[in-house]
Amino acid sequence: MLIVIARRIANVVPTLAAVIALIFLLFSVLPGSFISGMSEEGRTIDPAVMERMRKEMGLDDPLPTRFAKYVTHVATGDLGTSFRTREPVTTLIGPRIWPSLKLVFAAMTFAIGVGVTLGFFAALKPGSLIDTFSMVGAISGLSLSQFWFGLMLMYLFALKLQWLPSFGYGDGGLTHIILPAVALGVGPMALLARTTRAAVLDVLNADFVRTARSKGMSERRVVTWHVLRNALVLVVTIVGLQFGSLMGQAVVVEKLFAWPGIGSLMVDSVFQRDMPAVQGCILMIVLFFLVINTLVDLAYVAIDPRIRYS
Amino acid sequence: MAEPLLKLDDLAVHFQVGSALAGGVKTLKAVDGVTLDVKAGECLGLVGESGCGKSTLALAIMGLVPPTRGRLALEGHDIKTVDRMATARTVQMVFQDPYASLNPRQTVRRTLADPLRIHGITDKAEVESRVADMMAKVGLRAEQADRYPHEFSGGQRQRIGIARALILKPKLVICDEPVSALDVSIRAQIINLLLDLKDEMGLSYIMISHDLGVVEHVSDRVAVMYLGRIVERGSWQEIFEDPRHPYTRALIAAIPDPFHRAAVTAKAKAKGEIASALNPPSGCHFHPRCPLKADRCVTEVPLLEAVSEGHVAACHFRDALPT
Amino acid sequence: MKLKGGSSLWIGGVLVGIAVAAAIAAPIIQLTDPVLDANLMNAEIPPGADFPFGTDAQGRDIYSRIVHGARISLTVGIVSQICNSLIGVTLGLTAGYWGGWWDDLVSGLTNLMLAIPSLVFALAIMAILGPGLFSLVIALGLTSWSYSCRIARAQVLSLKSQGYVQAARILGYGDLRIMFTQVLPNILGPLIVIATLGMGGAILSEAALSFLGLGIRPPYPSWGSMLSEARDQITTAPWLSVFPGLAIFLTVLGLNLLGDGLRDILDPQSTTRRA
Amino acid sequence: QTTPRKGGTIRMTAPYAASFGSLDFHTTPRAQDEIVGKSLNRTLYNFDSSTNKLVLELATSVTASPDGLVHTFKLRQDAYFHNGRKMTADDIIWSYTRIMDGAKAYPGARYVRLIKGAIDVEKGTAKEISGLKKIDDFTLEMTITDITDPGFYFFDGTTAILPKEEVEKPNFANNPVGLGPFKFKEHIPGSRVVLERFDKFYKPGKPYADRIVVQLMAEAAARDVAFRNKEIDTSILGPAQYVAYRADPELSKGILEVAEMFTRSMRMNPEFKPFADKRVRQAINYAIDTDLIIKRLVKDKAYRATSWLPLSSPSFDKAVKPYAYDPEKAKKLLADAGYANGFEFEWTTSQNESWGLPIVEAVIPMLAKVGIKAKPKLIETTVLTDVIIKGDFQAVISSSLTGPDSLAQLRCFYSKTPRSACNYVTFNNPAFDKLLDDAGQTTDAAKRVDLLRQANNILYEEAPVWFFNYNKAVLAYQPWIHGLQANPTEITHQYTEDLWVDEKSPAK
Amino acid sequence: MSGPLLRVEDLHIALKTEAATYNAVEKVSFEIGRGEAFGLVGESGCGKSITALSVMGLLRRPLSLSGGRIILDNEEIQDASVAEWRRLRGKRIAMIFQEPMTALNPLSPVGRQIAEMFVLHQGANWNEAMDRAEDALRQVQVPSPERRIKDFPHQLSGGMRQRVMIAIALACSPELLIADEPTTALDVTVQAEIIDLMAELCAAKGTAILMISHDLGLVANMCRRVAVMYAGRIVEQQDADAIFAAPRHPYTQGLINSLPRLGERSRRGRQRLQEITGVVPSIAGYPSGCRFNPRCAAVTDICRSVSPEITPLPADGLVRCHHHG
Ligand SMILES: Nc1ncnc2c1ncn2[C@@H]1O[C@H](COP(=O)(O)OP(=O)(O)OP(=O)(O)O)[C@@H](O)[C@H]1O
Ligand SMILES: Nc1ncnc2c1ncn2[C@@H]1O[C@H](COP(=O)(O)OP(=O)(O)OP(=O)(O)O)[C@@H](O)[C@H]1O
Ligand SMILES: [Mg+2]
Ligand SMILES: [Mg+2]
Repeated sequence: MLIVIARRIANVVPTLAAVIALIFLLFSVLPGSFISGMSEEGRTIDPAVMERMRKEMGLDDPLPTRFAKYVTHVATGDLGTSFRTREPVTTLIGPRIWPSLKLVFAAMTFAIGVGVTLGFFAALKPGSLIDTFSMVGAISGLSLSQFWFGLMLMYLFALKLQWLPSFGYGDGGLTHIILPAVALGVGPMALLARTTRAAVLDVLNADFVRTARSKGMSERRVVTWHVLRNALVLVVTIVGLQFGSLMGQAVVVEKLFAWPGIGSLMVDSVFQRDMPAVQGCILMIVLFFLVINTLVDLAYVAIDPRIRYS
Repeated sequence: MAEPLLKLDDLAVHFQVGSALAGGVKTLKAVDGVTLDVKAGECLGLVGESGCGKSTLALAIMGLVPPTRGRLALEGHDIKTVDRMATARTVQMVFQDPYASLNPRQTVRRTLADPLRIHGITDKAEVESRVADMMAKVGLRAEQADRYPHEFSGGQRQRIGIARALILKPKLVICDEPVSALDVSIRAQIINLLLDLKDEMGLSYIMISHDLGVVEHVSDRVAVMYLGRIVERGSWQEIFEDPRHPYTRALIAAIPDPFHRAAVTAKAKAKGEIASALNPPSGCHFHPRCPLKADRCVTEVPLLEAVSEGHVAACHFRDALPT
Repeated sequence: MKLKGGSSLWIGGVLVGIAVAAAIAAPIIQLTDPVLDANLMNAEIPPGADFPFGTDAQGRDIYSRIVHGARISLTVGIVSQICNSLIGVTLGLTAGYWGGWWDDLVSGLTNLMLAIPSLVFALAIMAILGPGLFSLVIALGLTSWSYSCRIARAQVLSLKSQGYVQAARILGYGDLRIMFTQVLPNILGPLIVIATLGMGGAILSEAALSFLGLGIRPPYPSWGSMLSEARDQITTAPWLSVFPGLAIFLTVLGLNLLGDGLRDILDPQSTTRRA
Repeated sequence: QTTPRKGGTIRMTAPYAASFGSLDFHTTPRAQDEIVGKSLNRTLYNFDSSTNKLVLELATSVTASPDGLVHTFKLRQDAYFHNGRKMTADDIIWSYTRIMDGAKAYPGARYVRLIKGAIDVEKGTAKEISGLKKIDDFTLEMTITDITDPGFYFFDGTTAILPKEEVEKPNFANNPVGLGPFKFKEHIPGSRVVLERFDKFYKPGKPYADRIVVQLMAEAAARDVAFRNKEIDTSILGPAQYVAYRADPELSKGILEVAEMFTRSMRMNPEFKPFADKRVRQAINYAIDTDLIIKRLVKDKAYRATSWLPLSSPSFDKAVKPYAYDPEKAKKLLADAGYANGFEFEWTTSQNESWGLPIVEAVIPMLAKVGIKAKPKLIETTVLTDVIIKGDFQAVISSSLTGPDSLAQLRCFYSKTPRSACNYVTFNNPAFDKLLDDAGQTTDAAKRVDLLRQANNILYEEAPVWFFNYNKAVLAYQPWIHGLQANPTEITHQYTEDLWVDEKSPAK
Repeated sequence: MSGPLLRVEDLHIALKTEAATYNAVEKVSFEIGRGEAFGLVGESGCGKSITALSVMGLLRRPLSLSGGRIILDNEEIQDASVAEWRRLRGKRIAMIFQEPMTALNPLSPVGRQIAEMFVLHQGANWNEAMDRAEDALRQVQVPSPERRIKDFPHQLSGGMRQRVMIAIALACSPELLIADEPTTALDVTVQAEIIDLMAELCAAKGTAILMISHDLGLVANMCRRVAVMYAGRIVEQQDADAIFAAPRHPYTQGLINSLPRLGERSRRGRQRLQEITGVVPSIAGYPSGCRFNPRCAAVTDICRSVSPEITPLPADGLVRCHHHG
């Protein structure tokens, strides 16, 4: 068990290092500097001031020097100083983590709750009405443009039905999170419905299910004792992958619903050329992905003895 | 005496399995010091149970897995010094699964003609005629040349596989369980075909099988493998009528015998299961299952020693087996 | 998903076929020029006889713009997926076949790509290259090859031990010849499926990037940019967004259905492999 | 109007980005941040929207020396920081000195540089600004380098007066303290800032509201839903929504419009040969049916631009009529200039809906009619400034701040102003230069206004740009909010002490 | 009680595809006495497994029972309700499958999978069921069963897994054990052990066996009577000794003579193997008349048109051939 954890963490480190290098290099060739981004509609900044700011931010150092600096800082948990606010990036990102996590977890809860249930029942009665219905729904869900769907939700549930607030973080309570979570979760939901259906069908056709039936078990017992857990093993991978990448996908939804998460910070920072902040955000998103994937791997270890003992 | 066609000297193939982080790397000795030779025109049978290293040995001969140690000589030349293409023209292989061994996206013609082209036969007419010849030899009709594998039955596919192995006119063909994946009623066709071709083209075979009946039927000499090692080797009569290794006896005893042929008694049956090649038993690998197990079997590795001229067995009691 | 018989293939094929036909025939079936025929006198006319899908704020015919948008959007989808497939297949094929350090490197790279959500990656690349068709294709074409790479690699690994690949080696085929004649044709099925599904994804990503303000360069429209521009007018001129929205939805739906249908034909065993 | 109600919550929106830059207002020049800044902070001067004049805010009176360079301020004695300390002249001096910290390059430096000796501090050759002298705690003497109204310089949010002891605390940006009518309560980055009434604010009886929430809402479509859903009290409107709101019988009652001091124009780079010819530039102004674009595309959410200075400028000349739509004349001018067959140019633009791509797309066919082929080149808004500063364009459409200091704005066409400063079209006209020189020398305000009017008319004639429009900023507001000001510098910048909500507001 | 334990009469199994409906199994009848071992032999795809499944009531779409009767202990069970089947399966009829690798739930310890039987059919609670599972494992000669019950299937070798399957099947001492190619996936030496073990246990418990295999030799060694299936039909049925000594159907003859048998070469020298020409027909391409006719050396016109009826042979034997000679 410990070995598995150690191995996973050992796997994460090089990926993370590569991400850091990649992101840094990408953004060091970004045209338009942060400072020019600071001037808006006619309020331009004095070129002399710009020069000085470039110096202060160390933008005039040669690339390798900057990279070395960046890496050593990141290694000590320092993500640099935001060009925009001149605060440490960590303080910039810090307050965004919790809302982001909340949104992602809410979306995933929705996706798993609805998707897995739908897929499961669809698989138990292949070809039935619920099967056709949920699978048509699933494939439509995969074909929706996220921001469009979010906007529609907003119009329907906030404006027309007046059931839910349309935007924002509110007091952090449930009502504000529902719409963005649904908008974000609909893609993974559709995917999970399909995966679950396929997985359950796979397992239902497996030999050991026939064995279970030949033991004289009722169909319900077969499903609850033998099918569920085995199907789960197949579904968990997809859950993990979806879960992990959700924070990145949240960019659009966060922007649309003015949700104070990492994604909206990232988009904002991209447009303002606040490179340290963008790098920090991407790093967080990647880290989240890796952490979730590691957790999924560990979940595997917990539910699948074949891995536990190998 | 002429050089044997193929000579293996202490050939070993070890695999590293596992990873350094997960439980450590282990060495799996799939083939562990095999010495063998195949003479021209001879059929060598290779028997042994699943996982004993038969296929690995075959792949090593074909150069598909690198040997860990030992020498492999083809017509007296170390195989490392022989050009890959020349080797291809000398040794070929027939695979077990006729379904997986043909490229589903290639017609028979292409499957047979491409090797010729690769080996420098560019004349269209010659390629055509050799393909047609070969197909006729393995009992396929000429008009079937432009079909795809899925249009053939298992037996026909195996014929294509044989044709592909023979198209370069090799001297030695390694047949890795050529009939075990076929329908029972088809097997005879393929076995007969292989024997006919052998005579016709003067081939040598290494016939790998765990069906003792087949091995007895086609082989001139037989080698028995257990956990990566050869435990007995001799002419087919010696092996089947006077087996001198308890494992060989166990193999024979395990064959259900509807005619109640009592050559080997039920007492010779082995107990328990084949050990894993990952941690084979000490001493004689067979000792935990052997009805004759004695103390020295646990500690002392029996060497392949002669029972009679050309018949060797690796058992401490090869000369004292009960009958 | 399993609609009765091959109907998912059918419906998908028809939907995609319509989009492709529209894209090809755009200059013929357009009613007005989608860019030059801006006439502010005709601005924001609802769908009707003169303008079947209505006109936009600049007075351009939405129908003609949708038809031309198909060109851009499908180009984005197709070209970016070709890039992805080329990268993914080349890396996956060679990594799986050769193994060793190259395999380790490619696997590392694949994990890396998987760890950075492709939208985030594309966003970064778009920010660097600036909006435009070319950068969009690059951004989407460089960022989501990890799936095809993984599949290609896994398939090669399983094919490598298949008799016919081994036979080819024994017969003296060179590595490249084996990869191209023995391996590649036999892994094409799942890869086509992935590319088809990926096309839908790319069209949606384009819309998302347009929404974030990093879309296509004018003057020719893409569906994503039309949709994203129209979002403010959803109450005043709903047709501005309904038609591009429908175009995206139906085309992506078609691609997804097509991919599913193809999977049933080309890749029958893999129900769960890619999701 | 009834008497303002005390209490309640005002819910404003910050529409320009999905986050605030910083709440240390010396560090951020963003209009977005200043929406909050206006409530939290105070500056020496204020812009009075009712008179379009700069008025004293933190001082009760100012006297200028005869040469117009030395100003003596009598400061308010009742202004308290939120930490309870009274503001004195030291705070102003400290704040301005901080802004001139050369190592930090604070954006407000461009204003403070007006004070004599400020540049020395910036360069690090002096520790104190020599032009700032504390006479006593509440008397401040300021020596400036140009003859101008210091009000133009010291009303900007980046020159806010901040308390030294708070700023020097490590976490000031997260616990900002100022002189404004509201004090800081909480900031959820990416979501909102909440402010609470400051009881010791110096204007009696003000502020009215208990609380102000500034919601971040960059997405116009979402803002629209939220506003209709009564979740926010104010929302800035784009052209499409402007139409919709005007057409709606209810919503149309709550629309505040103002001609902002922004001029939208297409700058023509004379380095691109055709644009060096005045006739070509005029022809372009004639060839475009600007009124039609404003009416149909911008939905009347703009005022037709005549010349450079905006409507609210005292130097705006009402007698001058904008270029008429006259393609024939345009063609003739082009022919005269030797471009009878037209020419092709690349038109750099951003995505912006009011002064970006959609406008370009509408203009393309109009120019095509006179034989000019425009090829749009879309770039990101962030890169736009870069491109303009570098002169890396043939033509570029953008929006420029053109007030409130008309002289300063016209300097952008002064031949000695380098391109990198703001003379982006490298305009060079001796007559214009002369008028500006004179205007800079005179202390007579009326005369200065007249000189600038003449200069502005030269720009009209020379047409260095296509004069498109002056922005009409539109703020939608809910019926229960009162006291909104039509601020032409930026409509979202409200002096919140004057705002109040009646009991119909759904906010608690 | 009198009568055979299991009687299958005129069994038909339909295979529905989108294109058509085929008879995967046709006119199959046989009887198994109490405690008797009965063998069913045939090549791949001839319908052995689905015949067995139909006796378990486990046919699933696209297969279905389309005719005939299955009588267990004088009771017709082919139309039994779901609940009745549940009481039959495992308790009175048990089954062992071919692939021990996949027939066990990979996520469940083997002990639990055995214990399930006691919980299901004997109302035991889990604790005592686990104890009995340990005993069951001991019975099938798994070494140190107390440790093994906690193992997962992947930790066991193929032979061990098949022993576990046997333990599961025999847990409730069923009257009939259906063994569908129980040793095909195993090595010969292991196969011999498993067969011995099965025969021994069944004899001890008085359980009848329906042994399915494609290895005629194996079945003949173990069973008293053997039926040979070809393309969905039983073509011959005889005592094990008789079928080897005097096979009556050309297909049976071919099967016996086409394969090299151990010791054959020693006795008679290398003989050319007798070939059965042609290929096994696919279910969609069953020929009319006698289904073996395209491959039969003794084919005549009648074989091509008329499906041969059963001809009884001595000692309960039967053959389905026009020229049984
Ligand atoms: N590439 C490999 N990596 C690791 N182990 C391998 C590899 N190939 C074979 N082995 C192991 O080597 C041993 C011998 O395998 P091999 O396939 O040669 O056996 P075999 O005698 O051909 O068995 P069978 O009768 O099942 O074909 C087995 O334990 C197998 O698991
Ligand atoms: N689930 C199924 N769907 C479609 N056809 C099936 C199914 N199960 C069996 N069949 C068909 O029914 C026929 C008989 O199959 P069955 O499994 O009984 O053969 P078998 O004699 O047991 O062969 P084997 O020796 O390979 O196990 C075959 O042609 C097979 O293709
Ligand atoms: Mg093998
Ligand atoms: Mg079967």
